[in-house]
Amino acid sequence: MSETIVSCKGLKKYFPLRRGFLSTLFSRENLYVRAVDGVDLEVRKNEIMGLIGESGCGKTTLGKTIVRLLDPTEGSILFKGEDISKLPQNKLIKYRTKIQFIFQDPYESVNPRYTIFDIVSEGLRINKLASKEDIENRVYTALKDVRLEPPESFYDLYPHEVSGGQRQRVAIARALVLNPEFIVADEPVSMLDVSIRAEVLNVMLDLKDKYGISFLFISHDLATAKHICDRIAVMYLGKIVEIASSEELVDKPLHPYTQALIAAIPVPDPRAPKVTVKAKGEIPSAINPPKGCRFHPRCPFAFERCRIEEPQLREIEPGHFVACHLY
Amino acid sequence: MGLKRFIISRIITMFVVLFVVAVINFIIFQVLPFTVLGIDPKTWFVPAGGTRSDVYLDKIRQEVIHNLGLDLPLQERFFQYIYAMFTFNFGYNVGGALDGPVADTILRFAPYTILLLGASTVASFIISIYLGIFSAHKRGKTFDKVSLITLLFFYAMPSFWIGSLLLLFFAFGLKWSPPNAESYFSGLTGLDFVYALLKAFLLPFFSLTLISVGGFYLIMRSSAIDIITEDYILMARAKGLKTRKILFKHVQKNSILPILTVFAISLGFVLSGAIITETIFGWPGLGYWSFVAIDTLDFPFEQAFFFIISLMVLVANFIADILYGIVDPRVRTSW
Amino acid sequence: MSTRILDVENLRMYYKTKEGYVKAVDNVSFKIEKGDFLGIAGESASGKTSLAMTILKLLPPNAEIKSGRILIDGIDITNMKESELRDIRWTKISLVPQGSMNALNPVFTIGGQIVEGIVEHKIMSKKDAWKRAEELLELVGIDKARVKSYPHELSGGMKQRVAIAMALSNNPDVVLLDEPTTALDVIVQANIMNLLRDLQAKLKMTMILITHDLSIIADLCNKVIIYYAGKIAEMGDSLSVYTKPLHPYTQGLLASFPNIRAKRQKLSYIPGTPPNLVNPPKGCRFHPRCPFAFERCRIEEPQLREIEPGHFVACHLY
Amino acid sequence: MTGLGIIIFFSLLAIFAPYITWNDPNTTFVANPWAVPEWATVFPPYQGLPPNLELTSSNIATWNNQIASHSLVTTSIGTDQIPNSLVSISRYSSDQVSDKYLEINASLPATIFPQSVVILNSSTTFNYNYKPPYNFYFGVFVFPVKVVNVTDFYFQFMLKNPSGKVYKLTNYLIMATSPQETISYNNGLSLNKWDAVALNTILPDVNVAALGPSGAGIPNTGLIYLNETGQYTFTLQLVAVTSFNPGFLSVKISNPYFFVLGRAYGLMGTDFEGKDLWSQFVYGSRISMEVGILAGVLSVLLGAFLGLFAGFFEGILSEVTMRITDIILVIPFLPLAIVFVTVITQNGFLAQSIYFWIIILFAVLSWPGVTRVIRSQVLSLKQRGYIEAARVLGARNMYILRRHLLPNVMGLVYANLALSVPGFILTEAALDFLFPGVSETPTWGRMLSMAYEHAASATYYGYGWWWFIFPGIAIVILSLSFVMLGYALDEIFNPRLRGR
Repeated sequence: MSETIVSCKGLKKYFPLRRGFLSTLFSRENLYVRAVDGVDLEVRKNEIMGLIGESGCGKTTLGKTIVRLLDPTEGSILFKGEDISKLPQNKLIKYRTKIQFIFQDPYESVNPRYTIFDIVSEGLRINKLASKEDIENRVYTALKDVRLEPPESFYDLYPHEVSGGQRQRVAIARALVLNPEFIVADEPVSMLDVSIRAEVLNVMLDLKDKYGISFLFISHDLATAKHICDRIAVMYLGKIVEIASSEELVDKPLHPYTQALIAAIPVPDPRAPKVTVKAKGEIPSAINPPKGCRFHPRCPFAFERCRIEEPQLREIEPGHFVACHLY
Repeated sequence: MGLKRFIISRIITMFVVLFVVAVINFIIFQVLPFTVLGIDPKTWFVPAGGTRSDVYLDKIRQEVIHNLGLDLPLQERFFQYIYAMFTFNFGYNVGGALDGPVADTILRFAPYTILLLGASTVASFIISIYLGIFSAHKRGKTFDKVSLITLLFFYAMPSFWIGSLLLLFFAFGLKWSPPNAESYFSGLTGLDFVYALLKAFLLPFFSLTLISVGGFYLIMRSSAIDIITEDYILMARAKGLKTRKILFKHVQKNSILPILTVFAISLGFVLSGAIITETIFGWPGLGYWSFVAIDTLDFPFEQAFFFIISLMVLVANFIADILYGIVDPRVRTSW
Repeated sequence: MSTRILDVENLRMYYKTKEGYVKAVDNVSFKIEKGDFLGIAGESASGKTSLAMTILKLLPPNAEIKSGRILIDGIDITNMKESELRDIRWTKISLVPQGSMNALNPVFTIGGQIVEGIVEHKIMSKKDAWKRAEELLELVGIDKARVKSYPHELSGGMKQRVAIAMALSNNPDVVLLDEPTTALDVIVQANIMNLLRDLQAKLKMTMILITHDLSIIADLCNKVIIYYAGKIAEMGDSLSVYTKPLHPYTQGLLASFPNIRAKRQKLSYIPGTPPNLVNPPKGCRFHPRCPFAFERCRIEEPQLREIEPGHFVACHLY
Repeated sequence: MTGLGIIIFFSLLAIFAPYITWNDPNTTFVANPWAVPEWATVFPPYQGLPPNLELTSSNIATWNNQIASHSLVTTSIGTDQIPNSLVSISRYSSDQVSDKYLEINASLPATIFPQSVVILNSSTTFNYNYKPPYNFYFGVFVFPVKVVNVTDFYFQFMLKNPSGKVYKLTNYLIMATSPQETISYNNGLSLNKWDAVALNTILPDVNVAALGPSGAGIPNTGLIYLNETGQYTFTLQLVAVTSFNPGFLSVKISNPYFFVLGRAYGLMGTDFEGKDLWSQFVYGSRISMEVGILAGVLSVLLGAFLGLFAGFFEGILSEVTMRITDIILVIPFLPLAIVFVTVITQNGFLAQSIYFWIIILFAVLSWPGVTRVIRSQVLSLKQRGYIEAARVLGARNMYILRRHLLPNVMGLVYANLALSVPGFILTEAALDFLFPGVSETPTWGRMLSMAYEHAASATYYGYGWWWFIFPGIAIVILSLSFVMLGYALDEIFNPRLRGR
C-alpha cells in the first residue's frame, strides 16, 4: 500500500448564515451552513481520488478547505504528515507550490487581461522561484506537458483567443509549473463539451504517470470518475458515505445513496436498462441536516436506528468503506 | 424571520439612523456656525422686517438664543436638542418671514408640498412605467430612440431651467398661469380658491413631473430590457399570450421592483427638486419656505425641515421594502 | 398508419451580427410522426436551441429565416404573423425551455401561470382552468395543494415538473423540451426522465427533446438527430444510430461519452474545436476534426442521404 | 464618442476663454441691452435688426470738409466775408491720437459790433439699411491748440434723414464762454490736450427697463432719428464766436464717430445691461467644468478607495464604512448644500473661496454611492476564479489588490467619475441659481438666475430666449455627454455588460 500524501481528519467547515445586524443582536443561536461536517479522507501518492456528490453536498468546499482557500472550522489537514490546517497565511506559502487547485470554470479562473505566458508564469513570479530564462523554460515545459503545442505559439495569446479546453489546460499548466505534488481539480471538465473532455482528463492522467502527482478529482459525474479515478469517495450533505476503488464502487455499491446515484445515471445505449429512481425527494438543506443518518429521509431501507444514530464510516471489505447501518 | 420581526428591526434601524441625522443637524446648525466659525448669535439673527422695534428685536434674539439653547454649554444643549427633535418640539420661527411655532408652520405648508409631490410622482410613475416598458419592447426602433433621447434630455435638464422656461412661456408669454402662485390664490376662499389653486398648480406640477420622469424612465427601461430577455417572458410568448398582456402583466410586475427602491432612495433628490420648483413658481410649500427660511436665517424652521426630510426618506424606504415584499414573493421569505 | 405532425423542409435561419451571419440553422429537413419521441443531440453552440426556437418561431429580432418551410400538423407557420402564431402556440406546439428554473415568473403563482395559458386560448372558463391546473400538477407528480405556491417555494426538480405540466395544459400536438434536465442533479434528472417516459406512454404525446447528453436520448427517444454546426450530421432510429453510428462525428461523440456500465478505459475525444458558425469550414463542416477526411470532404458539402431504411447520414464515406 | 467630443469642446472653451471672447463678461453696454444674437437676424422677426455699427469713417480727411469755407462775420449792418486768407484748414497726418486730423486756424479781426463767428461744417453721408436702433452715440476728438478772445466755442451735431428732414441731435454744446486770452474749458476740454467730445443720445445709467418700445419716459432717440432706411448726412459743426477784440483760433479735430448700439450682437446677444452673453457663457463653462470635474475626482477617489478597502477586507472597519454610507445617503443633498452655502457666506473670508468649499462639500456627500458600486464589484471580483487562483499560487493580499483587483476596478472608477460629474454640474448650477450674488464670477447657473429674475421684462424682447436657452442647453449637453461617456466606459469595462 502506497503512502498517504494528504489526509484530513474530522474536517469541518461551517459558514455562518449572514443575517442582518439586528437579528444577530436579538437571537442567541447562530445558524450555520454545515457545508463540510466531519470528513475523514486520505489521498495516496500517485493516485487520482474521486470526490463525487450532488450540488450542495459540500464537495467544492471540502476541496477549497484542503488547499486552505478556506479556513477549516475544525479538524486537521495533514500534508505528508504535517498539519497545515492551523498554519497562518504567511507560513502557508511554503506549501502553496506543493498543493495546487484547478477551478471549475476555465472562463473565470484566468485573468482575461493577462497573456497565457503571464498566467502560467504568475506562480513563479509571485514566489520568486526562478530566474528569467528559467521561467521561460519551465513555462515551455508546462505548456508542452498539457499538450499545448507548440508552446511558444501560445505565449502571447489572451485567454479569449483559445478554446475552452485549451483554457482549462492553461489553468493546469499554471498549477503544474510550480511542480506540485497534489492537485485538487474541482469539476475541471464540467463546463466543457463532451467531445473534448477527455483531452483535458487525459492530460491529468499523463501528469499522474509522468510526475507522480496525486489528484483529488471533484465531480458530480460518476461515469467519468469511474474511468479516471483510482478510488472514489461519495459525499452526501457534508459527509463521506462511501469510499472504494472506482470499479468496486460502481459495480458493487453498498450505500443506498451510491446505489441510487448509479441507478439514476443514463447510459448512451438504447438497449441498456432505463434509469430508475431509488431515492425519495431531494437533497435537504445543509442548515438543518436530518438527525441520525443524513440520508434516512430519502432512503428506501431506512429503519429506526437510522433516524437516531449517525452511522460511522467503517471498512466493510478491504479498501471498501461505508457509513451505513445496514452493514 | 416573519413580518413582525422585520418591521420591528427596521423601525429600530430607523431610529438609529434618525439619531445620527439629528446629530449631524446639530453640528450643521449649532456647532458649525456658532462654535466653529465663531459667529455671534446676537448679530446672526436679524429679523427681516425692519419696522420692528429694537425692544422686539432684542426679545427675539433672547428668545432665539434661549430656544436654541445657545446660552447653555454644548453638551447640555445637545441633549436638550435631541429631546426636542424626537418629541417634535421644534421651537419658534425667527427671521421675520414666518411666525409662530415651527411645528404649526410645517403643518400649515406641508399640504401644498404633499399635493405637488404626490401628484407629480404619480404622474411621472405612470408615464415612465408605460414608456419604459414600451421602449424596452421596441428596443432600437424609432419609438425607443425618440423617447430615449427626449427623456435623457429631461433627465439632464436642471430643474430651475425647466421651471424658468415654463414660467417664461406659459405664465409671461401665453399668460395661462400666474407667475407667482402664492400671490395668485392667497386671500381667496371657497371655490375661487380651489380654482385659483389648480390654475397655479399646473406649472409647478408639470415642471416637477418632467424633472422626475427622465430618471424613472431610464431605470424602468433598463430593468424592463433585462426582464424581457428572461426565460419566463419567452415562456409567456410560447404560451401565445398577447403582447400587451406579456408587457403589462409579466414584464411590468417584475421590472417595477427596482423603481420602487430607487424612488425611496431618490426621495431626497425629489425634495431638492421641489425646493427649486416651489421657489421658482412661488408655490407656498415646505420647499419654498425652507428657502425663504434660509434667506432669513430661520434656523429653527430649517433644522426641523431637515429632520422631517430625513424621516420621510427613511419612512419611504421602509414602505418601499414592504411594497417590494408585496410585489415579489421571494422577498417575503427572506424577512 | 402514422400521421405526420411536424415537417421541416430546407430550413435556414441565420442571425445577423456585426461579424456576419451566424448560420445557426443551415438547410435542415426532418419530419416526425405522431407519437414519436425525437432527440436532437448537439454540443454547445451547435445551433440546436436555435433550431427549436425556429420551429416555434420564438426568435430574437436579429434572426432571419432565409428559406424553408415549417409545417405543424399540415399548417405552414413559416410566414405567419405574430397574431396568427398566437393561436398555434400552446395549442399545437408548446415548449419547456432551457433552464426551466427561470421559465416561471417569480411574482405569480404557478397555478396562475398555468391558467393564463389555458384561458388565453379560450379553451375553458377560468374556474375550469384552475381545476385543470390542479389535474396537471397531479399528472406530473406534484400535490395539487401547491397550485397557489410561488415558484421560489419549489425545488428545482419541482419547477421543472411545473414547466412540463404547463406545456401539456392544452394537449398540444408537439412538445419541445430544450435541455430539460441540464441544471439538475442526477437523481432528480432520473425522476424527470421517468416522468417524461410515463407521460409519453400515457398520453401518446409527440415530443422533441433537445440535449447535449446522448445518454438521455438513448434512454428516452425512439428517433435521434445528431446535429453539428448548424446541420444534421446523422438521423435515424435510436437503435440503429447508437449501435451502427455512420458519421465519424457520431462515432467520436459516442466514444467520448463515459459509460458507467462499461469497463474502465481511457476515454477518447474528438480533436479540435467546433467551428465558428459565422465562417464554417468549406465542404463538410466536420472535416477539420475528422480522422477519415479526404480531398472531397474539403470541397463538396455532403448531402443527407438515406443509407439504410430510416437511417440518414451526411458523409462522403457512404 | 460624441460625448467625449463635447466634453473636449467645453474644456477648450474653458481653457481658452480669454482668447475667444471679445469682452470682459462684466462690461456693460457692449451692445444694446437685450440684443439678440447676430445670427438670429436671418429669422423673420429679427430681420434687419442693426448690429453694432460704426457708421462714419473715423478718417476725417475723407469727410466733406470743404464746407468749412462758410466762414462768416456778422455785423449789425450785414454779413461780410472774412477774407479767406485769414481762415485756413489744413490736413495733417500723424499725431498721437490720430493719424488723420484737421487743423483750423482763423484770425478773427476785431469788430465793432457784437460778434464775429466762424463756423466749420464737416459732414459725411452714410447708408442705414436696418430697423431703427434704440440708441446711438457720436462724438469727435478735439484739440484746442490756441484760443484767444473767443467768447463762445461749441460743437453741434446734425443729422439729415433720407426724406431730407434735418434733426439737431444736440443743442449747442458750450465749451467755453469767457473772453480770456487763454481759456480753460469746462467739460474736461483743455488746451494742449486731445479730448473727446462724446455724446450719447441716452446715458448708460438710465432705467434699462424703460428702454423698450413700450417703456415709458425717456424716448428712444434711435427710434425717432434713424427710423428710415437710406442715405443720411451727418454733420459736425464747430462754431467759434469772438467779440470786440481781434481773436485767434487754432483747433485740431479728429476721429469723428457715429455709433449705433446694436440690437443684434455677437454669438449669444446681450443681457439686460448690455453685457456680452457669449463671454459670460464661455467664462461660465470654467466654473461648471472645474466644480464638476474636481468634485467628481475627489468623491470618486475617496469612494473608490473606501470601496476597494471595504470590499476586500471584510471586517468591523468596512462594516462601519458601509453604515456611514447608509446614513449619508439619507441626508438630503441640495438642502444641505443650501444651508452650507448660507453659513459659509456669512464668513467673509471663507466666502472668497466659496467654490473650493462647494467642491469639498460635494465630495464629502457623494462618495457613498461610488463606494457601494466599487465594493460590490470587488466582492464579485473576489469570487472570480483567478483571484482565488492567485491565492493558491501563494499571492498575498497586496499583490492581489494591485495586480488583479485594481486593474479590473479602474474601468468602473472612470465610468463612475464620468457619471458623477453631471450631478455636480447640475447641483452647482442650482446653487448659483439660488444664490446669484455669491460670487461675481459668471456661471451658467447665475446667468439663468439673472434671466429668471428679469423674465417679466424679457417678454418685451422676444422673451429673451437667447439668455435662457444657451446656458440651459450647455448644462444639459455637458451633463449628457458625461453620462454618455460614463455609459460607454461602463460598457467597455463592466464585464457584466460586456458579456463573453
